[in-house]
Amino acid sequence: MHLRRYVMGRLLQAVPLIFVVMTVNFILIQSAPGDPIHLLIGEGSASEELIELTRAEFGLDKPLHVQFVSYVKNVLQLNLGYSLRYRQDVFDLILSRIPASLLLMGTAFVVSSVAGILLGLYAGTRKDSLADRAAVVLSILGYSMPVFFLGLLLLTVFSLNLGWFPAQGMYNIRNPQEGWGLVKDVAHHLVLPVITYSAFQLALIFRVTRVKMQQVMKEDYITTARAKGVGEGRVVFRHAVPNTLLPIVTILGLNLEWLLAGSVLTETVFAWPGLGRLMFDAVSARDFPLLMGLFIVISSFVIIVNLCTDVIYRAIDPRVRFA
Amino acid sequence: MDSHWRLYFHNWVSVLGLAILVLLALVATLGPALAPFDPQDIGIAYRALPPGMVNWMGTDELGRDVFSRSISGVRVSLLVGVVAAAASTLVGIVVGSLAGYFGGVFDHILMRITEVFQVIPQFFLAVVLVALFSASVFNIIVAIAILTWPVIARLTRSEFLSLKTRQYVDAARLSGASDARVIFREILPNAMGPVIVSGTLLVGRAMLTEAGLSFLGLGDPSRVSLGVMLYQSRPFIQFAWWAALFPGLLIFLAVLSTNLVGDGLNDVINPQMVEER
Amino acid sequence: MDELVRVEGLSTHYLTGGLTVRAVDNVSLGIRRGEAVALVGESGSGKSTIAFSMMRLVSRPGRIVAGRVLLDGQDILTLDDAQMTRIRGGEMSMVFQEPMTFLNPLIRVGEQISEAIRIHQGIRSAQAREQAIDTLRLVQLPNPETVVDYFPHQLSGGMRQRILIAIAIACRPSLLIADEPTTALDVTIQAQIMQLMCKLCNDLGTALLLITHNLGLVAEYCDRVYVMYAGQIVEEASIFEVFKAPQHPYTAALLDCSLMFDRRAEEFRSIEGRPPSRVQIPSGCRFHPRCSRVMPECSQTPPSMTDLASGGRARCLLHG
Amino acid sequence: MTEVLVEVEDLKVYFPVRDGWSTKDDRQVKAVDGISLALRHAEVLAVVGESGCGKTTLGRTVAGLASPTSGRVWFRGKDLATLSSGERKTYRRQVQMVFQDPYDSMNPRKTAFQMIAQPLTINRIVPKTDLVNEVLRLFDNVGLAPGEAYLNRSRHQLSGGERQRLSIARSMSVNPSVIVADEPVSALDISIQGQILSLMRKLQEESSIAYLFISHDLAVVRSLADRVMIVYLGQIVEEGTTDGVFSNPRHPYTMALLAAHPIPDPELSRNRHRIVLTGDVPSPIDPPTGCRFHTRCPIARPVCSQQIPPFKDFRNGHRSACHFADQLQSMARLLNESGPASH
Repeated sequence: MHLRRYVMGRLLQAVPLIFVVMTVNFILIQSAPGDPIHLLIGEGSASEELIELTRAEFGLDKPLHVQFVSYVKNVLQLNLGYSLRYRQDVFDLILSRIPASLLLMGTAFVVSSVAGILLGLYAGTRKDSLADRAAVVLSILGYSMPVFFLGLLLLTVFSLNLGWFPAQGMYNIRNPQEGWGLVKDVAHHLVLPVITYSAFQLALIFRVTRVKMQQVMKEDYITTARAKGVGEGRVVFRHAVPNTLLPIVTILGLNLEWLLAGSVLTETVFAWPGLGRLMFDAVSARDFPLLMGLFIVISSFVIIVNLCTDVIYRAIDPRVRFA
Repeated sequence: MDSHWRLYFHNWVSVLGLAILVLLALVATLGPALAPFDPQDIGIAYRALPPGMVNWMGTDELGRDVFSRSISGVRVSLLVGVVAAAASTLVGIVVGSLAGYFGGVFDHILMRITEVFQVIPQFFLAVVLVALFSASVFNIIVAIAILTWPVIARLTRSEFLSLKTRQYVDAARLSGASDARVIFREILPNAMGPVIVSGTLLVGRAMLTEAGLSFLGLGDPSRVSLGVMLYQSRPFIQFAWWAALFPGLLIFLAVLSTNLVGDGLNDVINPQMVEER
Repeated sequence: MDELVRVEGLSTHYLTGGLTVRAVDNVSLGIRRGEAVALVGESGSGKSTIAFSMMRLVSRPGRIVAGRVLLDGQDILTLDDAQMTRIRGGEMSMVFQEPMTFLNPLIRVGEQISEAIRIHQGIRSAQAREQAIDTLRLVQLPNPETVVDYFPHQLSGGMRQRILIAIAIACRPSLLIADEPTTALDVTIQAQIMQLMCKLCNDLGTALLLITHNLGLVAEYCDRVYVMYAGQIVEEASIFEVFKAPQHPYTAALLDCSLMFDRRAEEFRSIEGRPPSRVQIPSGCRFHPRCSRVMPECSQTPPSMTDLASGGRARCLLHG
Repeated sequence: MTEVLVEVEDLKVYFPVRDGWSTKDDRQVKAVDGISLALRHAEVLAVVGESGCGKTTLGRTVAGLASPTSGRVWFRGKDLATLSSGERKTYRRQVQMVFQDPYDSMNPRKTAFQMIAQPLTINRIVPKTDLVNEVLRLFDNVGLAPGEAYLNRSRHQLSGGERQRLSIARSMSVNPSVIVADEPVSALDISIQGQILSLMRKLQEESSIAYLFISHDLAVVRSLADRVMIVYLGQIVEEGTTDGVFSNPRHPYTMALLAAHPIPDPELSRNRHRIVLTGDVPSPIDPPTGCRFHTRCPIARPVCSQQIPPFKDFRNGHRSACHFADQLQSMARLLNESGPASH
């Protein structure tokens, strides 16, 4: 089957992309104003000893191409430097924050995709109805709304004033829970960030699904289905929905970028202990090793997810599968 | 084109968007003349005053007039949005046209570059760029433009790829038209529609990106932008919510208006229902 | 006379941008059991709209505004949606112009055929699959056991058109409407498809309504013909009559335009002027601005369909 | 013998296969695969074939819109590949094209005047002051009268026939000696086709233009062309005078085309013998070996799949690439109880 060959080909393509990201990172470090050593160990009161150690480790006293090789070696060994603010290895630090981010992103992704697709399918079959128009207006409001502003609004109203939801963090630190209690506590903390974070995605997925559904319902094969006596319900679910959802897979993959940008801003507003908040801290503290490390990890993540959506798309579209 | 505009004004939502955008643009250009106070004037005695007759939008935690600051903020936000989108659209059109028209090696290189830009998370690259190279309005604009031009380039390229096989393009070649003439007179005018729509939507995205950067503390500290205002007033949101509310609303309005205009243009330029024939 | 379908006073209009396009305007026609009838007209004459109206598949902004479509004496325009779905694909079915776009790209062709069988005969999937294979054999596709699991893009244009025909005839309908079924195909494939379709209709006793602009196909495959111009039927006749002695000036002019390849035409004929705009319809006889036998009263009096001595009918003031 | 304007020798035009996602694909679509032809002064040469046979690519190559993969194109004895850029410009003027879709061949943003004025200004055919008059003269020449009414119309304000007249006016504006007409009437209603065909014949007689007339419509070809080339999968299978090929076809593919072509006459069409070809046209990416037609040929023999049939010559330059070209009549009757349409 062609699919296996394709996956292998795509995997091979991902390698140079990750390499390009590393190169971009290296060029940025080199071309930024100031001594590159500060980008690796941060500005501030690093000891002379540490500076010299890092300089030697990254080969900063050597010519550029040698530096590049040693930089790549370091990155490949997951040696991303040392965060001065957290006094911790950058990679370990990033690793420790991934679960929180995945929890928030995953929940928001599921919520916004499911709701957005269902609403889009519904509105797409009822073009120009009242419900359709209302949903369209809401969606344009939704994707014009800055994530952090929505977050602040929700935070102020539902947390600071009404006190329905906690304002900060992922769980109650003062009164730690265990087992089922912890799950409930985390879920409680999750509500506002997820709403904030999903709004934009939902609006976008809704729009795309609705337009695609409208297009599909006008396709000739829908006429064929009706002409052979297929009832309207089955026309929609058997003939239209699969053709609508197929391209949505790709769109979901391509929007990962926005999903990630949203995560930084949401996590910042709600002090969610994930990668986004970590990035905010890195920026605030000018913790460049952490910042650059985050950039590499997140970029690689995007490359891999893009690869997966691509492969999934190939696997489910018979036009490509049997090409 | 006349009928196009009539079509545009048919849709009251698009008209509303255009009205808001024009209003904001007016505020931005008239700027300081409208502001009752100096946006940077600190007054300890007037700290955190709620909206009232003197300070229409209240004052912030340092006693600065939120209304006057918002006017400057709109100016900076629109400036960033429009200039970044315009620069990126221009570069995108040039590169996309050349790649789509001539194809070959040039096209190949362009496609590889845009592929890289597609997988590098743009917002994060912007954060890194601005964090490394200091947060000035200029740097922010450059960062946004660098990150968004490939989108326009890809779009222009695909328009060119489909338009260059049109029979009227062949006919122009047979009439003796040079490559430049074919590009500028035959293809580009017909490719501009979707490109302009994307360019308009880019304005909103650029403003959102600028606000997002500012909110992370990467705004230009010497200029008052809406994002910077939001960032600064955030810690005090509990007792001076208006200092965050109004700039936030203005960002929302500005982005909303460009999105509405972009959508309206899209309906006019890509009419799926209206059969021309 | 065993009439299967009778269309009476059918009018279908499209409302676009505040304008009303009268695509089909008070059309009546009849089809007998098992016969092959042609509906001929140029682009924009409204012939496809008649087909879609008969199947009740007109979609917005189109609307059937008047008329009856009697199938075995029952007006199907008054049926509810559930009853109508039983008619579609069961009693009446349709073959379309563009074989690629009319097949669902994500569903195996076998299932697209067996779906119709399951819906109308209420049988189980495995059995329906067998019937789908039988139907594929009927439309003379090679290797039906393999093809049944193919997706549409794996087939050529001619094979796809056979699939569309298979879908349409799977439940042995009493009427098959074919809307320009071979326009997108090459002549050698066109001949295959037309012969197949006519053979099937013959074997199954299905009546055929062939909608086309190609007079050659009409001459070769049909028994009777309805000629359309600007949303109206202008002539109705048997095939041999119409080609020997057309009664309406439009029909005559149309025949005059067609070229034969067995001799060199010394001059090329055409009909002067341009086809009527679909919004502004000429007064009186709709054909009068282009008619070579126009009389003063033609621009005033709209002619009605008149019975002729030849057995046909024509809409022309020349015939009283 | 009249002057040969365009000569094509062993022309091959291949396109790479774009498969979307498989990065490397060395396969090629062999659109035109070894065609030679000579187009003489004031002659109408028709190229007939089904979709995908390469006839459009052939026309575009002659018009200079596609470049040959191999083989040569001469114009008035000069090899196109060796032309200087100035000479190439002159060639451009000499060979013009009329396209299939008159709607698509008009720039949606241009008026009829702009469309015709463009070649006139680029090639400096008339001084600026005479531009309008020249455009009006060309309008008149193609039957767009009164011309003034058409000057400012854009494509959606014109009927199909009017658009095609404009398209012809554009090609005539630079006084060409050759026009490649690619299915110029197949997008038009039959009530209009005759107008355009009459116009083309009139222009050809008045201005002694040679047409390379590309069509799938045998009836149109029969009436307009002096000579015919039948093309199958990028190669010529039969060529000759129109009379010769139509009355005495020497290739089973030509016979099948004639037999499949609908005749608007019930008596004739129901009584003729038929050859209904089985199967579809094979892919031009990987054409069959030997005679390319053997997979569908009703009289194919083992030799047909092994050896490429050479051309056999008959009278008046009539040639056919069939192993059995001279025994066709008897063989066809034997095998299929069917013969060519012979009325």
